[in-house]
Amino acid sequence: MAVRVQSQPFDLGAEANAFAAAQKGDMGAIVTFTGVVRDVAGGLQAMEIEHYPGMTERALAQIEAQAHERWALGDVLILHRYGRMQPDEMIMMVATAARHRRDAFEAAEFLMDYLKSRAPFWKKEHTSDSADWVAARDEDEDALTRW
Amino acid sequence: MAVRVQSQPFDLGAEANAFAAAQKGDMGAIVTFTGVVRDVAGGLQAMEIEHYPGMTERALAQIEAQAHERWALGDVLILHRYGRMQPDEMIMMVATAARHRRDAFEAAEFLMDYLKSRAPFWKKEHTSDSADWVAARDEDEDALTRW
Amino acid sequence: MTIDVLYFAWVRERIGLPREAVETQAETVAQLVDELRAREERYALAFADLSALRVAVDQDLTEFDAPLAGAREVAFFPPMTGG
Amino acid sequence: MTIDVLYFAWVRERIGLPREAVETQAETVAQLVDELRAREERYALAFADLSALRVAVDQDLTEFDAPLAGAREVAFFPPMTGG
Repeated sequence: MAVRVQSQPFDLGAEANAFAAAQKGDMGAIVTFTGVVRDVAGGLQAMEIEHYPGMTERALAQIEAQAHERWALGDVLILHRYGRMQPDEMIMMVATAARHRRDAFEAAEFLMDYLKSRAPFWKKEHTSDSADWVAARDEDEDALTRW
Repeated sequence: MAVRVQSQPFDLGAEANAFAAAQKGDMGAIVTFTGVVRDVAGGLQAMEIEHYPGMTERALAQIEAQAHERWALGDVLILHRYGRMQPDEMIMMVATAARHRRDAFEAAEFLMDYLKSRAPFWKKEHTSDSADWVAARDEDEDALTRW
Repeated sequence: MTIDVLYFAWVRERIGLPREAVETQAETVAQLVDELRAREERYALAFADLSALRVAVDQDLTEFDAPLAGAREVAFFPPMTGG
Repeated sequence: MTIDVLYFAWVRERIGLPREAVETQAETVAQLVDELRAREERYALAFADLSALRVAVDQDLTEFDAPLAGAREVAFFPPMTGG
Protein backbone atom coordinates (compact mmCIF):
# COMPACT_ATOMS: atom_id res chain seq x y z
CA MET A 1 0.00 0.00 0.00
CA ALA A 2 1.47 3.30 -1.02
CA VAL A 3 -0.80 6.31 -0.78
CA ARG A 4 0.70 9.73 -0.13
CA VAL A 5 -1.17 13.00 0.30
CA GLN A 6 1.07 16.01 0.68
CA SER A 7 1.29 19.73 0.03
CA GLN A 8 4.97 19.73 -1.02
CA PRO A 9 6.01 19.31 -4.64
CA PHE A 10 7.29 15.90 -5.71
CA ASP A 11 9.94 14.86 -8.20
CA LEU A 12 8.40 12.65 -10.90
CA GLY A 13 11.79 11.28 -11.93
CA ALA A 14 12.85 10.38 -8.41
CA GLU A 15 9.46 8.80 -7.69
CA ALA A 16 9.47 6.81 -10.93
CA ASN A 17 13.00 5.52 -10.36
CA ALA A 18 12.32 4.56 -6.74
CA PHE A 19 9.09 2.82 -7.75
CA ALA A 20 10.80 0.86 -10.53
CA ALA A 21 13.73 -0.11 -8.29
CA ALA A 22 11.38 -1.52 -5.65
CA GLN A 23 9.76 -4.03 -8.03
CA LYS A 24 10.83 -7.62 -7.53
CA GLY A 25 10.12 -10.85 -9.37
CA ASP A 26 8.71 -10.66 -12.85
CA MET A 27 7.10 -7.23 -12.88
CA GLY A 28 8.34 -6.26 -16.32
CA ALA A 29 5.84 -3.48 -17.03
CA ILE A 30 5.72 -0.12 -15.27
CA VAL A 31 3.20 2.61 -16.08
CA THR A 32 3.09 6.11 -14.64
CA PHE A 33 0.51 8.84 -15.04
CA THR A 34 1.28 12.41 -14.03
CA GLY A 35 -1.16 15.30 -13.85
CA VAL A 36 0.18 18.81 -14.42
CA VAL A 37 -1.43 22.21 -13.72
CA ARG A 38 -2.30 23.65 -17.12
CA ASP A 39 -3.62 27.04 -18.05
CA VAL A 40 -6.35 25.97 -20.45
CA ALA A 41 -8.41 29.18 -20.59
CA GLY A 42 -5.49 31.61 -20.22
CA GLY A 43 -4.73 33.85 -17.26
CA LEU A 44 -4.44 31.14 -14.61
CA GLN A 45 -2.28 32.37 -11.74
CA ALA A 46 -2.67 29.46 -9.33
CA MET A 47 -4.52 26.22 -8.79
CA GLU A 48 -5.67 25.58 -5.25
CA ILE A 49 -6.63 22.09 -4.16
CA GLU A 50 -8.70 21.49 -1.04
CA HIS A 51 -9.12 18.01 0.39
CA TYR A 52 -10.75 16.15 3.27
CA PRO A 53 -7.94 14.96 5.55
CA GLY A 54 -8.62 11.46 6.76
CA MET A 55 -11.22 10.59 4.16
CA THR A 56 -8.74 11.31 1.35
CA GLU A 57 -6.25 8.71 2.53
CA ARG A 58 -9.09 6.28 3.23
CA ALA A 59 -10.66 6.73 -0.23
CA LEU A 60 -7.32 6.39 -2.02
CA ALA A 61 -6.45 3.24 -0.07
CA GLN A 62 -9.83 1.75 -1.03
CA ILE A 63 -9.26 2.58 -4.68
CA GLU A 64 -5.82 1.03 -4.52
CA ALA A 65 -7.21 -2.13 -2.87
CA GLN A 66 -9.80 -2.46 -5.64
CA ALA A 67 -7.06 -2.23 -8.27
CA HIS A 68 -5.13 -5.03 -6.55
CA GLU A 69 -8.28 -7.18 -6.54
CA ARG A 70 -8.97 -6.66 -10.22
CA TRP A 71 -5.52 -6.92 -11.77
CA ALA A 72 -2.35 -8.92 -11.13
CA LEU A 73 -0.15 -6.13 -9.90
CA GLY A 74 3.11 -5.56 -8.13
CA ASP A 75 3.24 -2.25 -6.29
CA VAL A 76 0.89 0.66 -6.75
CA LEU A 77 1.67 4.28 -5.91
CA ILE A 78 -0.89 7.06 -5.57
CA LEU A 79 0.55 10.46 -4.74
CA HIS A 80 -1.68 13.55 -4.66
CA ARG A 81 -0.93 17.10 -3.57
CA TYR A 82 -3.18 19.67 -1.98
CA GLY A 83 -2.71 23.41 -1.43
CA ARG A 84 -1.64 26.07 -3.90
CA MET A 85 0.22 25.30 -7.12
CA GLN A 86 1.51 27.29 -10.07
CA PRO A 87 0.93 26.42 -13.74
CA ASP A 88 3.35 23.66 -14.86
CA GLU A 89 3.62 22.22 -11.35
CA MET A 90 2.78 18.55 -10.97
CA ILE A 91 -0.46 17.88 -9.10
CA MET A 92 -0.41 14.13 -8.72
CA MET A 93 0.87 10.84 -10.06
CA VAL A 94 0.03 7.17 -10.04
CA ALA A 95 2.37 4.29 -10.83
CA THR A 96 1.58 0.63 -11.42
CA ALA A 97 3.78 -2.42 -11.91
CA ALA A 98 2.64 -5.69 -13.46
CA ARG A 99 3.93 -8.72 -15.26
CA HIS A 100 1.86 -7.86 -18.34
CA ARG A 101 1.60 -4.41 -19.84
CA ARG A 102 -2.17 -4.56 -20.27
CA ASP A 103 -2.65 -5.00 -16.50
CA ALA A 104 -0.34 -2.10 -15.71
CA PHE A 105 -2.10 0.19 -18.20
CA GLU A 106 -5.65 -0.75 -17.20
CA ALA A 107 -4.95 -0.48 -13.49
CA ALA A 108 -3.43 2.99 -13.95
CA GLU A 109 -6.46 4.16 -15.95
CA PHE A 110 -8.79 2.69 -13.33
CA LEU A 111 -6.95 4.47 -10.53
CA MET A 112 -7.17 7.76 -12.41
CA ASP A 113 -10.86 7.38 -13.25
CA TYR A 114 -11.74 6.59 -9.65
CA LEU A 115 -9.63 9.17 -7.95
CA LYS A 116 -10.96 11.88 -10.29
CA SER A 117 -14.54 11.38 -9.10
CA ARG A 118 -14.34 9.44 -5.84
CA ALA A 119 -11.48 10.92 -3.82
CA PRO A 120 -12.35 14.11 -1.91
CA PHE A 121 -10.31 16.73 -3.73
CA TRP A 122 -11.67 20.01 -5.08
CA LYS A 123 -9.85 22.35 -7.45
CA LYS A 124 -10.16 26.11 -7.48
CA GLU A 125 -8.66 28.22 -10.27
CA HIS A 126 -7.32 31.64 -9.41
CA THR A 127 -6.92 34.29 -12.12
CA SER A 128 -6.12 37.97 -11.66
CA ASP A 129 -9.78 38.85 -11.21
CA SER A 130 -11.58 35.68 -10.14
CA ALA A 131 -11.41 32.44 -8.18
CA ASP A 132 -13.68 29.67 -9.39
CA TRP A 133 -14.27 26.14 -8.24
CA VAL A 134 -13.72 23.73 -11.12
CA ALA A 135 -16.95 21.98 -12.08
CA ALA A 136 -16.99 18.20 -12.22
CA ARG A 137 -17.19 16.96 -15.80
CA ASP A 138 -19.90 14.53 -16.86
CA GLU A 139 -17.30 12.59 -18.84
CA ASP A 140 -15.31 11.95 -15.67
CA GLU A 141 -18.36 10.46 -14.00
CA ASP A 142 -19.17 8.50 -17.17
CA ALA A 143 -15.64 7.10 -17.25
CA LEU A 144 -16.47 4.99 -14.20
CA THR A 145 -18.95 2.92 -16.19
CA ARG A 146 -16.03 1.28 -18.00
CA TRP A 147 -15.02 -0.66 -14.91
CA MET B 1 9.53 13.39 -33.40
CA ALA B 2 11.53 11.70 -30.68
CA VAL B 3 12.72 8.20 -31.44
CA ARG B 4 15.94 6.95 -29.88
CA VAL B 5 17.56 3.56 -30.41
CA GLN B 6 20.65 2.98 -28.30
CA SER B 7 22.69 0.30 -26.57
CA GLN B 8 23.47 2.35 -23.44
CA PRO B 9 21.22 2.22 -20.37
CA PHE B 10 18.86 5.13 -19.84
CA ASP B 11 17.60 6.80 -16.67
CA LEU B 12 13.80 6.57 -16.48
CA GLY B 13 13.59 9.39 -13.95
CA ALA B 14 15.75 11.77 -15.97
CA GLU B 15 13.86 10.94 -19.17
CA ALA B 16 10.46 11.37 -17.52
CA ASN B 17 11.41 14.72 -15.99
CA ALA B 18 12.90 16.04 -19.22
CA PHE B 19 9.85 14.90 -21.16
CA ALA B 20 7.44 16.55 -18.71
CA ALA B 21 9.46 19.78 -18.63
CA ALA B 22 9.33 20.06 -22.44
CA GLN B 23 5.53 20.07 -22.60
CA LYS B 24 3.98 23.44 -23.35
CA GLY B 25 0.42 24.70 -23.50
CA ASP B 26 -2.30 22.66 -21.94
CA MET B 27 -0.77 19.18 -21.95
CA GLY B 28 -1.89 18.25 -18.46
CA ALA B 29 -1.59 14.46 -18.77
CA ILE B 30 1.67 12.55 -19.06
CA VAL B 31 1.90 8.76 -19.35
CA THR B 32 5.05 6.66 -19.35
CA PHE B 33 5.51 2.96 -19.95
CA THR B 34 8.77 1.24 -19.08
CA GLY B 35 9.77 -2.32 -19.91
CA VAL B 36 12.18 -4.09 -17.58
CA VAL B 37 14.18 -7.32 -18.08
CA ARG B 38 12.53 -9.91 -15.85
CA ASP B 39 13.58 -13.43 -15.04
CA VAL B 40 10.24 -15.16 -15.51
CA ALA B 41 11.37 -18.77 -15.79
CA GLY B 42 14.33 -18.51 -13.40
CA GLY B 43 18.01 -18.71 -14.28
CA LEU B 44 18.13 -15.82 -16.74
CA GLN B 45 21.65 -14.43 -16.97
CA ALA B 46 21.20 -11.92 -19.76
CA MET B 47 18.75 -10.66 -22.33
CA GLU B 48 20.19 -9.89 -25.73
CA ILE B 49 18.30 -7.70 -28.16
CA GLU B 50 19.12 -7.68 -31.85
CA HIS B 51 17.67 -5.07 -34.17
CA TYR B 52 17.72 -3.93 -37.80
CA PRO B 53 19.56 -0.61 -37.88
CA GLY B 54 17.85 1.80 -40.22
CA MET B 55 14.55 -0.06 -40.40
CA THR B 56 14.15 0.20 -36.62
CA GLU B 57 14.25 3.99 -36.57
CA ARG B 58 12.03 4.08 -39.66
CA ALA B 59 9.41 1.73 -38.15
CA LEU B 60 9.35 3.58 -34.82
CA ALA B 61 8.97 6.95 -36.56
CA GLN B 62 6.04 5.54 -38.57
CA ILE B 63 4.40 4.23 -35.40
CA GLU B 64 4.88 7.60 -33.72
CA ALA B 65 3.39 9.42 -36.73
CA GLN B 66 0.34 7.15 -36.62
CA ALA B 67 -0.16 7.96 -32.93
CA HIS B 68 -0.06 11.69 -33.70
CA GLU B 69 -2.67 11.19 -36.43
CA ARG B 70 -5.04 9.26 -34.18
CA TRP B 71 -4.86 11.20 -30.91
CA ALA B 72 -4.48 14.84 -29.89
CA LEU B 73 -0.99 14.64 -28.44
CA GLY B 74 1.82 16.88 -27.34
CA ASP B 75 5.20 15.18 -27.54
CA VAL B 76 5.85 11.47 -27.90
CA LEU B 77 9.05 9.68 -26.88
CA ILE B 78 10.02 6.17 -27.96
CA LEU B 79 13.33 4.94 -26.56
CA HIS B 80 14.46 1.34 -27.15
CA ARG B 81 17.74 -0.34 -26.33
CA TYR B 82 19.56 -3.15 -28.13
CA GLY B 83 22.50 -5.30 -27.09
CA ARG B 84 23.02 -7.24 -23.88
CA MET B 85 21.14 -6.46 -20.65
CA GLN B 86 20.99 -7.92 -17.16
CA PRO B 87 17.81 -8.79 -15.25
CA ASP B 88 16.26 -5.61 -13.75
CA GLU B 89 17.74 -3.36 -16.42
CA MET B 90 15.31 -1.22 -18.34
CA ILE B 91 14.81 -2.26 -21.98
CA MET B 92 12.67 0.54 -23.33
CA MET B 93 10.20 3.27 -22.54
CA VAL B 94 7.54 5.34 -24.23
CA ALA B 95 6.08 8.63 -23.01
CA THR B 96 3.04 10.53 -24.24
CA ALA B 97 1.63 13.95 -23.34
CA ALA B 98 -1.93 15.06 -24.02
CA ARG B 99 -4.54 17.47 -22.83
CA HIS B 100 -6.83 14.62 -21.81
CA ARG B 101 -5.72 11.58 -19.88
CA ARG B 102 -7.58 9.12 -22.12
CA ASP B 103 -5.60 10.25 -25.17
CA ALA B 104 -2.30 9.95 -23.33
CA PHE B 105 -3.15 6.44 -22.07
CA GLU B 106 -4.51 5.13 -25.37
CA ALA B 107 -1.63 6.50 -27.40
CA ALA B 108 0.90 4.90 -25.04
CA GLU B 109 -0.88 1.53 -25.30
CA PHE B 110 -1.03 1.86 -29.08
CA LEU B 111 2.70 2.63 -29.27
CA MET B 112 3.48 -0.40 -27.11
CA ASP B 113 1.22 -2.75 -29.07
CA TYR B 114 2.73 -1.68 -32.38
CA LEU B 115 6.34 -1.63 -31.39
CA LYS B 116 6.01 -5.11 -29.83
CA SER B 117 5.05 -6.67 -33.14
CA ARG B 118 6.01 -4.21 -35.86
CA ALA B 119 9.42 -2.82 -34.93
CA PRO B 120 12.37 -5.05 -35.87
CA PHE B 121 13.68 -6.15 -32.48
CA TRP B 122 14.34 -9.74 -31.44
CA LYS B 123 15.02 -10.93 -27.90
CA LYS B 124 17.31 -13.80 -26.95
CA GLU B 125 17.42 -15.16 -23.41
CA HIS B 126 20.71 -16.47 -22.10
CA THR B 127 20.79 -18.90 -19.16
CA SER B 128 23.78 -20.85 -17.86
CA ASP B 129 23.16 -23.69 -20.31
CA SER B 130 21.11 -22.28 -23.16
CA ALA B 131 20.42 -19.30 -25.40
CA ASP B 132 16.92 -19.15 -26.87
CA TRP B 133 15.17 -16.67 -29.11
CA VAL B 134 11.97 -15.50 -27.46
CA ALA B 135 8.93 -16.63 -29.45
CA ALA B 136 6.39 -14.02 -30.51
CA ARG B 137 3.17 -14.36 -28.55
CA ASP B 138 -0.17 -14.68 -30.33
CA GLU B 139 -1.67 -12.25 -27.85
CA ASP B 140 0.80 -9.57 -28.93
CA GLU B 141 -0.30 -9.97 -32.54
CA ASP B 142 -3.94 -10.07 -31.46
CA ALA B 143 -3.48 -6.83 -29.51
CA LEU B 144 -3.16 -4.95 -32.81
CA THR B 145 -6.78 -5.70 -33.70
CA ARG B 146 -7.87 -3.18 -31.02
CA TRP B 147 -6.67 -0.23 -33.07
CA MET C 1 -26.70 13.10 19.68
CA THR C 2 -23.83 15.36 18.63
CA ILE C 3 -22.45 15.02 15.12
CA ASP C 4 -19.42 16.75 13.63
CA VAL C 5 -20.63 18.34 10.40
CA LEU C 6 -17.96 19.27 7.84
CA TYR C 7 -18.21 21.47 4.74
CA PHE C 8 -15.81 21.61 1.81
CA ALA C 9 -15.17 23.78 -1.25
CA TRP C 10 -18.06 26.14 -2.15
CA VAL C 11 -20.31 24.55 0.49
CA ARG C 12 -17.78 25.65 3.12
CA GLU C 13 -17.57 29.12 1.56
CA ARG C 14 -21.34 29.54 1.37
CA ILE C 15 -21.96 28.42 4.92
CA GLY C 16 -18.93 30.32 6.15
CA LEU C 17 -17.26 27.71 8.30
CA PRO C 18 -15.38 24.45 7.77
CA ARG C 19 -16.97 22.40 10.55
CA GLU C 20 -19.32 22.59 13.48
CA ALA C 21 -20.76 20.31 16.15
CA VAL C 22 -24.50 19.82 15.57
CA GLU C 23 -26.90 18.56 18.21
CA THR C 24 -29.56 16.61 16.33
CA GLN C 25 -32.14 13.84 16.53
CA ALA C 26 -32.13 13.38 12.72
CA GLU C 27 -32.41 9.75 11.68
CA THR C 28 -31.12 10.25 8.14
CA VAL C 29 -28.81 12.59 6.27
CA ALA C 30 -31.87 14.10 4.57
CA GLN C 31 -33.42 14.94 7.95
CA LEU C 32 -30.17 16.55 9.06
CA VAL C 33 -30.16 18.62 5.86
CA ASP C 34 -33.73 19.76 6.58
CA GLU C 35 -32.72 20.86 10.07
CA LEU C 36 -29.72 22.78 8.71
CA ARG C 37 -31.79 24.43 5.96
CA ALA C 38 -34.25 25.71 8.58
CA ARG C 39 -31.49 27.47 10.48
CA GLU C 40 -30.47 30.38 8.29
CA GLU C 41 -30.52 31.66 4.74
CA ARG C 42 -26.86 30.68 4.11
CA TYR C 43 -27.67 27.05 4.93
CA ALA C 44 -30.81 27.13 2.80
CA LEU C 45 -28.72 28.45 -0.09
CA ALA C 46 -25.94 25.92 0.36
CA PHE C 47 -28.41 23.02 0.41
CA ALA C 48 -30.77 24.42 -2.24
CA ASP C 49 -29.92 21.75 -4.84
CA LEU C 50 -28.97 18.36 -3.40
CA SER C 51 -28.18 17.01 -6.86
CA ALA C 52 -25.16 19.36 -6.83
CA LEU C 53 -23.96 17.94 -3.51
CA ARG C 54 -22.30 14.80 -2.25
CA VAL C 55 -22.30 13.47 1.30
CA ALA C 56 -19.97 11.26 3.31
CA VAL C 57 -20.87 9.65 6.65
CA ASP C 58 -17.86 8.75 8.75
CA GLN C 59 -15.64 9.35 5.71
CA ASP C 60 -17.48 7.00 3.36
CA LEU C 61 -19.44 8.36 0.41
CA THR C 62 -23.13 7.61 0.79
CA GLU C 63 -26.62 8.76 -0.26
CA PHE C 64 -28.89 11.39 1.28
CA ASP C 65 -31.31 8.73 2.54
CA ALA C 66 -28.53 7.04 4.56
CA PRO C 67 -29.26 6.48 8.27
CA LEU C 68 -27.31 8.48 10.85
CA ALA C 69 -27.49 5.94 13.71
CA GLY C 70 -24.04 5.80 15.30
CA ALA C 71 -22.57 8.38 12.92
CA ARG C 72 -19.93 10.69 14.33
CA GLU C 73 -19.00 12.75 11.28
CA VAL C 74 -21.03 13.92 8.28
CA ALA C 75 -19.45 15.90 5.45
CA PHE C 76 -21.12 17.85 2.64
CA PHE C 77 -19.30 18.91 -0.51
CA PRO C 78 -19.64 19.34 -4.29
CA PRO C 79 -18.74 16.56 -6.75
CA MET C 80 -15.03 15.86 -6.49
CA THR C 81 -12.52 17.19 -9.01
CA GLY C 82 -9.24 15.48 -8.15
CA GLY C 83 -6.59 14.07 -10.43
CA MET D 1 20.08 -7.13 -60.50
CA THR D 2 22.01 -7.24 -57.24
CA ILE D 3 20.06 -7.14 -53.99
CA ASP D 4 21.41 -6.87 -50.46
CA VAL D 5 19.82 -9.73 -48.53
CA LEU D 6 19.82 -9.42 -44.73
CA TYR D 7 19.09 -12.06 -42.09
CA PHE D 8 18.24 -11.49 -38.43
CA ALA D 9 17.86 -13.52 -35.23
CA TRP D 10 17.63 -17.29 -35.80
CA VAL D 11 17.44 -16.84 -39.58
CA ARG D 12 20.88 -15.21 -39.40
CA GLU D 13 22.17 -17.98 -37.16
CA ARG D 14 20.78 -20.76 -39.35
CA ILE D 15 22.16 -19.32 -42.58
CA GLY D 16 25.40 -18.35 -40.87
CA LEU D 17 25.80 -14.80 -42.06
CA PRO D 18 24.12 -11.44 -41.44
CA ARG D 19 23.98 -10.20 -45.02
CA GLU D 20 25.08 -10.98 -48.54
CA ALA D 21 24.79 -9.50 -52.01
CA VAL D 22 22.62 -11.72 -54.19
CA GLU D 23 22.56 -11.60 -57.98
CA THR D 24 19.03 -12.50 -59.01
CA GLN D 25 16.33 -12.16 -61.67
CA ALA D 26 13.54 -12.93 -59.16
CA GLU D 27 10.43 -10.84 -59.70
CA THR D 28 8.93 -11.41 -56.26
CA VAL D 29 10.15 -12.12 -52.75
CA ALA D 30 8.79 -15.66 -53.08
CA GLN D 31 10.91 -16.27 -56.20
CA LEU D 32 13.98 -14.98 -54.36
CA VAL D 33 13.21 -17.37 -51.50
CA ASP D 34 12.98 -20.27 -54.00
CA GLU D 35 16.39 -19.37 -55.43
CA LEU D 36 17.93 -19.20 -51.95
CA ARG D 37 16.34 -22.50 -50.88
CA ALA D 38 17.87 -24.18 -53.90
CA ARG D 39 21.39 -23.10 -52.93
CA GLU D 40 22.21 -25.17 -49.87
CA GLU D 41 20.70 -27.15 -47.05
CA ARG D 42 21.11 -24.30 -44.53
CA TYR D 43 19.01 -22.01 -46.72
CA ALA D 44 16.41 -24.72 -47.26
CA LEU D 45 16.19 -25.17 -43.47
CA ALA D 46 15.97 -21.45 -42.73
CA PHE D 47 13.17 -20.99 -45.27
CA ALA D 48 11.37 -24.28 -44.55
CA ASP D 49 8.30 -22.61 -43.02
CA LEU D 50 7.46 -19.20 -44.41
CA SER D 51 4.64 -18.75 -41.88
CA ALA D 52 7.38 -18.46 -39.23
CA LEU D 53 9.12 -15.70 -41.18
CA ARG D 54 8.59 -12.05 -41.93
CA VAL D 55 10.07 -10.04 -44.79
CA ALA D 56 10.92 -6.39 -45.34
CA VAL D 57 11.71 -4.84 -48.72
CA ASP D 58 13.72 -1.63 -48.48
CA GLN D 59 12.99 -1.54 -44.76
CA ASP D 60 9.21 -1.76 -45.02
CA LEU D 61 7.36 -4.86 -43.84
CA THR D 62 5.64 -6.60 -46.73
CA GLU D 63 4.30 -9.96 -47.95
CA PHE D 64 6.08 -12.81 -49.69
CA ASP D 65 4.23 -12.12 -52.94
CA ALA D 66 5.57 -8.56 -53.04
CA PRO D 67 7.36 -7.52 -56.26
CA LEU D 68 11.11 -6.91 -56.19
CA ALA D 69 11.26 -4.38 -59.05
CA GLY D 70 13.61 -1.62 -57.95
CA ALA D 71 14.31 -3.19 -54.56
CA ARG D 72 17.80 -2.70 -53.11
CA GLU D 73 17.49 -4.46 -49.79
CA VAL D 74 15.45 -7.48 -48.66
CA ALA D 75 15.49 -8.72 -45.06
CA PHE D 76 14.24 -12.00 -43.62
CA PHE D 77 13.56 -12.51 -39.92
CA PRO D 78 11.24 -14.15 -37.40
CA PRO D 79 8.21 -12.32 -35.93
CA MET D 80 9.42 -9.38 -33.90
CA THR D 81 9.63 -9.46 -30.12
CA GLY D 82 10.41 -5.89 -29.08
CA GLY D 83 9.07 -3.90 -26.20
